[in-house]
Amino acid sequence: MTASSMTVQVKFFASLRETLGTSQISLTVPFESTVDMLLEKIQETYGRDNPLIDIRNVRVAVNQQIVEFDEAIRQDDEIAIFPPITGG
Amino acid sequence: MTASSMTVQVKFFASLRETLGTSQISLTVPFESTVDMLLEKIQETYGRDNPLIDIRNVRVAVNQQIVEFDEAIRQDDEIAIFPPITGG
Amino acid sequence: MHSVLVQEKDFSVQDEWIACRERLEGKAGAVVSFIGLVRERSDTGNVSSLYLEHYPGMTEASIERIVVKAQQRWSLLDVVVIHRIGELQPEDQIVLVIVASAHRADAFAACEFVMDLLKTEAVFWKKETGDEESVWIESTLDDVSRSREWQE
Amino acid sequence: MHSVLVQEKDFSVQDEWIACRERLEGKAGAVVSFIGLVRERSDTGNVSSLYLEHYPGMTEASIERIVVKAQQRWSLLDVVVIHRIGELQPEDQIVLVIVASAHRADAFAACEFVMDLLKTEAVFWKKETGDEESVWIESTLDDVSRSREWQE
Repeated sequence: MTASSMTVQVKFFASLRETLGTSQISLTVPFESTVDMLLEKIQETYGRDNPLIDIRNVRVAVNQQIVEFDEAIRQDDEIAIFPPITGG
Repeated sequence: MTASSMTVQVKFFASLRETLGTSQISLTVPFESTVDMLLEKIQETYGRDNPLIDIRNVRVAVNQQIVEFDEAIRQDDEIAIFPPITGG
Repeated sequence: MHSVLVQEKDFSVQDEWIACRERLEGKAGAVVSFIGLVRERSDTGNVSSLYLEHYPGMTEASIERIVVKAQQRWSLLDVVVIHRIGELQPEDQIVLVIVASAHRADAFAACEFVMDLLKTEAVFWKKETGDEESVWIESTLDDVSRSREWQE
Repeated sequence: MHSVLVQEKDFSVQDEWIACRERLEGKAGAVVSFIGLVRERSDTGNVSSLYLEHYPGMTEASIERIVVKAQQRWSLLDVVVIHRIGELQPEDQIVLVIVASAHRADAFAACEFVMDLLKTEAVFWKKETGDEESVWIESTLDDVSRSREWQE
């Protein structure tokens, strides 16, 4: 981690958690990254062809609020990536 | 009770029961009486001016089925007279 | 499958739910219950007690008819109705309706239907005792119109 | 007044009803409850188990939002929601919703509203295990349309 990057914790849920085989990872991304850039990084890490990481099929929450993909990410944000919810 | 008359049991409920001070009476009425004739007899017995025995405000059940006032009454019928039901 | 009881004694929601659940055998996804309670204030003022009178036999039959109508209209697995009679105080339980179905839409609609018809078609007479006097009460216009809506 | 719980352990309808009734203090005339159960057959076949995953914190907040919407829309005295998570078997209780109100129309509408929105807006993911395989399931179109109807 350099002065121009930050480490964020990313949680995965449901089918995404199963496919990736983990419920939480640490990722180092540049300062002033957006959700888009974070998803790009995850796709690079886990294989761009994995259909479950298709960004059209995932929802992203920052600090437990669903956000658009152009949302900026800050140090210490709680980031979660998951498939569409199915309800109770 | 003569050969041309019959004795029927009449039940009263709710406000009618309270006003008449009884929940059940025996009445002797002619054979082939109708509900109308029975109500007439009850009005004679308890006072024609008693508003609670106003036939417009009572419902009559014969054998636990609500009937019109021209319904015939037979020996051993279970007759009940009551104000409109208020539900549960 | 259904059961109808008219009784003076209180009912236990838990006992009824346990008995109902045993009859469902994994087919039900939705159970909607209604519990009616005596309110300490009615539209006319404070309520110190409520007296419910019934006509043994005819009252049970009038409730059975309502339940059968519900079963003909919706796909139901079980319907339980327990209605109390006699002298009741504020906060007392008056009525319990449990409707079980595979899906919740049927269970909600049928439970509301049974309650709306109980309010107008079940053979009961109610006397409310307030601070001073006792009054035999009548069906409210709201109850009558809610019940009619199901017939349209 | 309301409470929202998300938990692995089963709930007791009786315990929740007793606790709710104590909070009502004679003001409620109507209590509508919904109990959701795991069905042994779903639209896709036999169900041997159902797994519910949640996002601690966010799930509770999503349910709170639904309950607050109901309280803004209807006159309610108490709302209780208990939703289970983890591994469940057929016949298990999944969800309990209790809504208390002065009058039954509010209690019925609000309880159905809460259930309809729980089905689409509550943060849960469900995996159904059948005779052979496990599948993550999606919201049904019926659930989505029921939920939308409340917004019209």
